[in-house]
Amino acid sequence: MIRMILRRLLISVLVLLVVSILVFVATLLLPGDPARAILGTQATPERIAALQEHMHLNVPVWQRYFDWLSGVLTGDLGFSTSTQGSVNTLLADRIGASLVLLIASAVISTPIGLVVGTWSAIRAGRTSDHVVSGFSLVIAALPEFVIGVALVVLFSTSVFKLLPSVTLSPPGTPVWERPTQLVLPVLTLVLVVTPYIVRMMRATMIEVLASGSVEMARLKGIPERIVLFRHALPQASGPVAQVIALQLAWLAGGVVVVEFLFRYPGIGAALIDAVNNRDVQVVQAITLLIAGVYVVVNLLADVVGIVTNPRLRTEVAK
Amino acid sequence: MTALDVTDLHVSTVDDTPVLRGVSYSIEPGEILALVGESGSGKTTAGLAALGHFRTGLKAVSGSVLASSCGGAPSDVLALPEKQRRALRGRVISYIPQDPALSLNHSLRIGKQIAEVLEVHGYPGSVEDRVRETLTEVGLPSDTEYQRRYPHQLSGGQQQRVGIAMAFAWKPSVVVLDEPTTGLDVTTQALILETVAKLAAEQDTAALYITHDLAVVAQIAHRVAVMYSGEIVESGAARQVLHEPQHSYTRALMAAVPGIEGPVGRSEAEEPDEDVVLRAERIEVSYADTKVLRGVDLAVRRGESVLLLGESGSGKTTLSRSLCGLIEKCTGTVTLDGNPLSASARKRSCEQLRDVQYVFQSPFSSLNPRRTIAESVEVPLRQLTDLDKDQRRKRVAEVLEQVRLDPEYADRLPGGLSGGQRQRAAIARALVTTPKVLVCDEVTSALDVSVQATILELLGELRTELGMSILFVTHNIALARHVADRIAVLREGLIVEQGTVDRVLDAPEHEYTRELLANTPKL
Amino acid sequence: MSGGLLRRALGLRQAKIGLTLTGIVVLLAVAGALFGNMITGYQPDDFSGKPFHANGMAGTDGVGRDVLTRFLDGGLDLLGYGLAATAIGVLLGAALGMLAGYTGGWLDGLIMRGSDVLLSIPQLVFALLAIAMIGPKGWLLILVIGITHAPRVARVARQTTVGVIGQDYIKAAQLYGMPRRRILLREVLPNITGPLMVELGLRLTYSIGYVASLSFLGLGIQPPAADWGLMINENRIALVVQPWGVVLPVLAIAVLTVGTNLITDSLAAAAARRTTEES
Amino acid sequence: MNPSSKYHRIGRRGFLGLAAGLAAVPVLSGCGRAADAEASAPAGPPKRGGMLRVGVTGGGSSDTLDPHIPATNPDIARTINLYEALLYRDNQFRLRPLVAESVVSSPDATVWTATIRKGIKFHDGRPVMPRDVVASFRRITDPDDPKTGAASLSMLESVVPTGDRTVEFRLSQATAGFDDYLGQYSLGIVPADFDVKKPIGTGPFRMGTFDAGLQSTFLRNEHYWVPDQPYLDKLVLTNFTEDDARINALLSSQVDVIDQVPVALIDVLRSDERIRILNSRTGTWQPFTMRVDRPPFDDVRVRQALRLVIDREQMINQVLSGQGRVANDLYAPYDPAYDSTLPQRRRDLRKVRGLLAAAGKPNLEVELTTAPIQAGAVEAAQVFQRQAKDAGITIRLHKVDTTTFFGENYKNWDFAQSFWYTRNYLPQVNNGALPSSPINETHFGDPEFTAIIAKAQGTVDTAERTKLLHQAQRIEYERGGDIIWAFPNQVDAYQVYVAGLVPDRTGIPLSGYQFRNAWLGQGGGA
Repeated sequence: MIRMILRRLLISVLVLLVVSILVFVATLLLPGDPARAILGTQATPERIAALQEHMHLNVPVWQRYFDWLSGVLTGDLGFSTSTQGSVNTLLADRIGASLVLLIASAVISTPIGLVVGTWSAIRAGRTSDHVVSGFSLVIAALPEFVIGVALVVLFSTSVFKLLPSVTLSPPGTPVWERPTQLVLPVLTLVLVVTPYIVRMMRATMIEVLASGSVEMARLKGIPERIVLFRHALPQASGPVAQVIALQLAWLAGGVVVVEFLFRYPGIGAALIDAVNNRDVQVVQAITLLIAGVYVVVNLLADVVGIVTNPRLRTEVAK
Repeated sequence: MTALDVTDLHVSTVDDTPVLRGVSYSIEPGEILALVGESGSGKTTAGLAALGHFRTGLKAVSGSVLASSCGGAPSDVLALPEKQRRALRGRVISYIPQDPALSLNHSLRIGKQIAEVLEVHGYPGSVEDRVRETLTEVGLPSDTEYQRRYPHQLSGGQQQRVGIAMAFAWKPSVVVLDEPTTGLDVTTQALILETVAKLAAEQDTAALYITHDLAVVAQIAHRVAVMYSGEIVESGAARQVLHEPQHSYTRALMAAVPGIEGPVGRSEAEEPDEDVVLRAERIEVSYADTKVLRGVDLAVRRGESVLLLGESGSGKTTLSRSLCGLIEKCTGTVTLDGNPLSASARKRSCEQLRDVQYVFQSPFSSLNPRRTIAESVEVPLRQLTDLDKDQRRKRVAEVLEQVRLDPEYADRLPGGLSGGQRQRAAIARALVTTPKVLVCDEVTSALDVSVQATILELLGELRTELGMSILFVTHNIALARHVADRIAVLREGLIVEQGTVDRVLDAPEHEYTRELLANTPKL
Repeated sequence: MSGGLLRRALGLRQAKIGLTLTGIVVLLAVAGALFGNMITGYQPDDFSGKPFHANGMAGTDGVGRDVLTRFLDGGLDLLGYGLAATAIGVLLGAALGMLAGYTGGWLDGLIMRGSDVLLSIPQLVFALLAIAMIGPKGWLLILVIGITHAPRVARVARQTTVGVIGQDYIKAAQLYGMPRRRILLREVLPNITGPLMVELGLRLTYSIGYVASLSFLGLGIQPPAADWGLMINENRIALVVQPWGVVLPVLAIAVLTVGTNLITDSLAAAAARRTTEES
Repeated sequence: MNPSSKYHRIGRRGFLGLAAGLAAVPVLSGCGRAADAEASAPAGPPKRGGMLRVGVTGGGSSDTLDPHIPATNPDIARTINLYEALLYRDNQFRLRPLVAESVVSSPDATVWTATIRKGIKFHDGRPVMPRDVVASFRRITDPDDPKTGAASLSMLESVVPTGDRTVEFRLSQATAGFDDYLGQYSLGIVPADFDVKKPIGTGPFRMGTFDAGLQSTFLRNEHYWVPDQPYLDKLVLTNFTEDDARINALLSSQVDVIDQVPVALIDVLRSDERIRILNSRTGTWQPFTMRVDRPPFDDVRVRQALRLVIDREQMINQVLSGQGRVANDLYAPYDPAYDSTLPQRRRDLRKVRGLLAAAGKPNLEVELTTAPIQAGAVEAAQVFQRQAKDAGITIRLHKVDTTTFFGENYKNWDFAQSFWYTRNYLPQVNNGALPSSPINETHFGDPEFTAIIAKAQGTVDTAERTKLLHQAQRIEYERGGDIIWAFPNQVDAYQVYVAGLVPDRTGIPLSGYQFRNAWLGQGGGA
C-alpha cells in the first residue's frame, strides 16, 4: 500500500514539474518585453537594459526556469510587474480569501450533495428522485457566471434586495469580517458544485444498492439503515472521494469566474488582472498554485481510495 | 410438515410482461428440491421469491409463499409487512448466491459478516461461538485470524463456504441456493455439494437448489422441478424426472445433456506423427512472474479432432490462442504442414491465416455488434483473399448455409440473434476461408445445454463434410466422446496426459485425470 | 449505429424538452443574426439612444446601442465557437484516446501522462494562460478550448476502447490480419460512438459555457461584436437601471446549455440502455 | 502636468470592468451613517475638524511617497496634500503662487526669479530656505535618476540662490512660459535633507500612516501657511482598483468622497439624495492619433476626412453620456491663446467622400489600435468605427491590453488613441507635437509649425506670442494628426455633507485633490 501511495506521490510530483515547465514556457511566449512593460512611458534603452539585468531577462532560458523554480520552491513566487511588488505580497491575502471561499463552498456542498444524492438513489424512480435529478441536471448545465448573475438579479438587485452583490472590504481587512458579502459567491459555487456531487453520488449509490453484496445483505434480513451505512456507503466511499476531490479541484479553477463576478479579492480575480496586464510571474504563480491544488487534492482522493479499499490495503491470499 | 410452500406464484416485470406464470412447489424439511431450467426460464426469480425479494423491475402479481420456522405456524412471506419479512430472512429462510465474489461485502471481515446475520436477528446464544461453529461446519478454519480476513483474501471455494456458513448460521428451515457452484472447478464443486447436502440433512433444512446443470441435480437433489419460460413443466422425484421424463421439454433437455459415457468413441490406433497438420512444440508463455504455459507439445493430425481438456487457469485458452498467433510473446515453435508459423498473426501470411481459424468462447463478444452477420462473416475474405465483392457475397451465403443459419439473418445485427445463432455465425466466419485447422475455444460454455448439443452436432457434421481438423478446447470432460478422437489434458501449463478418448476415459493414467473423472457429476 | 442511438435517445421525454430548448435558442441565434435588424430597425452597432436609457424594447447598452438588436445578433458566434471547439476536442480526444487504448505500452503512457498534465490545469485557467500569451483571438478560443477538452475526451475514449478491444471481435479482426487503422476505424469506433456522443454533448455544453465565460471575463469575443457573454459583462454595471442587457443573454445561455445537457443526458441514458441490451 | 503621469492607468478595464457596480445600490443604501441623520448640504463658513475618507482610483503595491515620481491617482493625491510646488494651477486653471510668492521673468525670458513665501514652513517647523528649493530641483533633475518632471525642464541650466528668499532659474534658451512648467505638482519643494522615509513638505497635511496599495492617512499640518486651513483634522485615502467597489463604498458610506464616476452612472447616482455629483469641465482630451508619416495618414486629405467623418455630438452622447464639450481638433482650451475663431469642424459625409476620392482611397480601410487606457477609450473606438462606416470607411479594431498598448509599439501605432490632462498650449506642444517631444504619437514634425513654436517660445510679448500660437494652431487644425473630438468632464461624487469641493478644470479629480479646502458639515466627520 505504501508503495502505491509513494508511486502516486511520485507521479503527482512529475506532473507538477511538467506543468511548471509548461507554464514557464507558455509565459515565455508572451509578446512584449516585461521590462518595457514595467517602465511604460519612462522606457529609455538604458533603463530597459538595467531592468532586464535586474530581472535576469538576459540569462539563458533554462537558467531562468531553474531560478524561477527554485524561487517557487523556496516560497519566492517572483515579481509582479503590474503592482511593482513581490508576487508573495500580492497573493498572501488573496490565497486566504480564496481558501475561505473554497472551503466554505466545499463544506456546504459536500454533505448536501452526499445526502441528497443518497436520498435520491434510495428513492430511485420515484417522483422525488425525478425532481432531484431534473434539478441537478438543469443546474449542472449552467455556466457559473450564469448562476452568479441569476443570483444577483434574484437576491441583490431586482427581486429581493437582501444581499450585497460585490465584495467590498476596505483593503486589508479579511473577507470573513463581512459574512453577508460571502453569501452570494459561496452560494454560486455551492450551486455549481452540488449538482455534480448529487449526480455522482446518486449514480454510485444506485449501482451499489443494486450490487450483489447489498442484495445479499438485504436477503440476510439486515435492516435497511444498516444496509445503507454498513454495506452500501463504504463501497461508495472510493468513488465519492474521487468526486469530491474532482469538485474541490474544480473549485480551485472555478473560483476565477466567481471571484471576477463578485469582485472578490482572491487569486482568481488576481489571475484575470494578471492576464489583462500580462503580468507574467503572477500568471505563472497562480496557474501553478491552482494546478498544485488540483494535483494534491487528486492525490489525497487516491490515497483515500487506497486506504479505504481493503483489497488494496491488505495482501491478497496466495 | 412443509417447510416452504409456494402456490400459484405470478411475477411480472413492472411493465406487465409475465416472468413467472403460476409457479407452485413445496419442500419438506430436510429435502432438497432442484429447480432446473435454462437461462431465462425464471428459476432465479422463483428462488428469490421464496424470500419475498424481487429484483428491480420485477413485482409479485399474485400467489403465496408460505414458510414455517421450525415448529412455528406458516406465514405468507409476500403478505407480511416489510419488518416481519425482514425478520424471517437470514433466520428462517436464507440464501446462498451464485457468485460469492460479488455477494460478499468486500469491506467487511468475513467473521463480521457471519456474525452480522446472527446479531441483527438477536441470536440467543453466544454469537462468537456460533460463528466459530458454523465455520467449522462448512470446513473452514474458525480461528480469529481467519475470521479477520477479508473476502478477497479467500479462494472462490472458500468464499462460497463463507456464504454457506452465513446461510446456515441460524439453522434456517429453508435455504435457497442459486447456482452456488457455477464458476468453480469440478473438484471444488463436489466438496461444496457435499457440504450442502450434509448441512441440510443435519439441520433438517429444506433446500431449494437452483441450477441448470442436470448432472449436479442427479447428484444432490431428492426431487426435481423443471422450469421452462416461467412455468414448472414437470416435477417429481429426481430419479423419475431424470430417467423417465414425461414432458417433451424435459425429454429434449435430457437428450441434450452430454453424458460422459456418450456414444461410441471414434478411437483409432495411436500412431503418432502420422500426417500432422498443426504441431506445437515447447510452447511457453509467461505473464509477469507467472508461467502460464510451461513447455507444451501438441499435435493435431489431418481430419482429426483433439479435445484439449483443462480447468480454469490451466492455460488452455492461452495455448489455443498461441497457436493462432494471438499471443505474441509465446515462445516455442508452431508448424503448419511442417512450415513454421510466426507467433504474431500480423506476421503470418494470408494463406497461413486462412488455414488456421479460431472460434471464440462467447458469441456475444466475438461478433462486432455494429456489423451485420454477413459483414462479419465477410471480413476474413476481405482481408485474406482476393475475391471480389460478388464472389465474397456468394461465399458468405454458401457458408451461412453450411452452418444452417437462415439467410434472413444475414443482414441482421448480432443483437437480433440468439446465442446459438450467433455462435453459428461465428463458426461460419471461421469456416469461410476453408481452414485446415479449426480451433474451438469453449465454444459451447456460454450456451444453454440444448443449444450446446446442436452446436456440437454441427461441428461434427462439418468436420466430416470438410475434412478439417478440430482442436476442441473445453473444461467439460463430458463432451469428449461427443466431439473428439483424442484427448490432451492440460494442467497448470503442462500436458499431463494424452491419448485416445476411450483410453483416457476408461483407463486414465494420470492422478489428475482420475480425480477429474471421479468428481464429474453423472446423470 | 449512432442513428439508432439518436432515435432511441430522442424517444425520451427529457430529450424532447432538451431539443426544444436548444432549438429555440439556435433558431433565435440564427434567425436573429439574419433578420434581427428587420425586427428592431437597428443594426447591432447602430445607436438608438443615450447609454443605458430605456429606448426600445430592452433599452440601450453602455454606448447607446439597442440591446434587443444586439441580443438577437449575439448568439451565432457563441454557437459557432462552441461547435468548433467541441469538434476539435472530440476529434482530437477520440483519436488520441483510441490510439492510446488500442496501442497500449509507451504510447499509451505518453498520451495519458500528457493528458494528466493538461488535466491538472483547470480548463478555464488553461484558456486564460493561452489568452495571456497570444491575446483574445477567435481561433485561439476555439483551439484552446478544444485542446483542453481533448484529454477529457481521450480518457473516455481510451477507457471505452480498452473495453472494446478486450472483446473477442477485435481479436478476431487481428486474427484476419486487419491493419491497425482499419481496426480502429471499422471495429472500435462504431462501438464507442455511444460514449463519444455523450462526450460530444457534454463538451458542447461546456464549450458554450467556456466561450461565454471568457467573453464575460472580457477575454473572449471582443467588442464591438455583439455577443451574449460580452453583453453581460458590458451591461451588468447598469443591472439596476437596465437589466435586459444582462437578463436576456443570461437567459439565452441558460436555456441553451440546459437544452444541450438534457439531450446529452438522454444520450447517456440511451447508450447505457443499449449496452445492457446488447450484452 | 508632465508627460509620464498623463495616463490614468486606472481605467485598465475601464468601463468594461465595472462589474455589478450599482448592483449594491439599493442594498447598501440603508446602512450608511448619514441615512438617518439630517444630512443636507452644508452652508455658512467652513467648519474645522473631522476626518475625510477619500476613495481613490488605482494604485498598487508600487505606491510611493516620493514627491517627484507620482504615477497613479493615489500617488498624485498624496503628493498634492503632502508637498507643494512653487506654483500651482487653481480650479480655474490659473497659475497661482504656492511655495513661491511670485515668479518673475527677465525681459528675455532666460532667467526666472522665484521669491519664497514669507513664513512658510515645512511640517517639522523649519522654514523653507532657498537651498531647499535648489536641492529639490537638483533631486528632480539628477542625471543619474531623473524624476518625472525632468523631461519638461530640459532648458533649465541651473538653480541658484540669490538671497534670503529668492532663487534664480537660469535657462539655456528663452522660454516664455517657464513659470507654467514650475506649476507641476511633481515639482514639490522638500527640505535639502529630504528622505522618502520621512516625507516632509509644506503641504496642508503631514503623513500619518502609509500602506502601499491600500491606504494612507494624513494629519493636519499645524504649520500650514494659509490661516485656518486645512479644515480637516484627518484625511484618509483608500485605494480602490475597481470602479464598482469604489462606488459601492460611497453608497454604503464607507468613504465620503470618490473620484472617477463612470459617466453612464451619473444619473443613477444623482437620483440618490445623499450623494452629490462633482461635475467638472476640463481641458483633458482623448484623441485618436494618426501617424502623419505613415500611409494612409501621410495624406493630409485622409486625416481631414477622418476628422470630418466623426460625429462629435454623438461621440459625446454615446461615449461620455453627454458629459463633455465638443472639441475642434485643438487642445489647451483654457490657454488665453486658444484660437476659438477657427470654425468648428462638423460632420460632413459629402466632403469626406470627396476628400477620400481625391486621395484615391474611396474605400478607405484602416486599423485602429485601442486599449482600455482610460475610461471610455474602447467605447470611443467602437462608436467612431460605426460612424466611419457611414462614409464607407472601414475601421478594424485592434484591441490590445494596456501593457501591449504601452509596450514596444507605444508611440508607434499607426492609428491609436491617447489621453492627456489639461495643459496650456506651449507645454502641450513641447510634450507631444514637436520632433523633440517625448510623446509625439502622431509623429507630427511639420517644419513650419516647429519654427513658429520655436519663435513663440522665445517671445515674451503676450500679444506677439498669441499671434504666433494662433498660426501654430491653424497648422494643427489643418494638418495635425490628432482627432480631438471632445473635452470630457471629470465626474466625481461625494456625500452631501462634504463641503469645499468645487469643479476643477485641470482634469485632476476632486478639485485637483486639494483637500485643504474641504470641510465637513452636519452628518459628516464621524
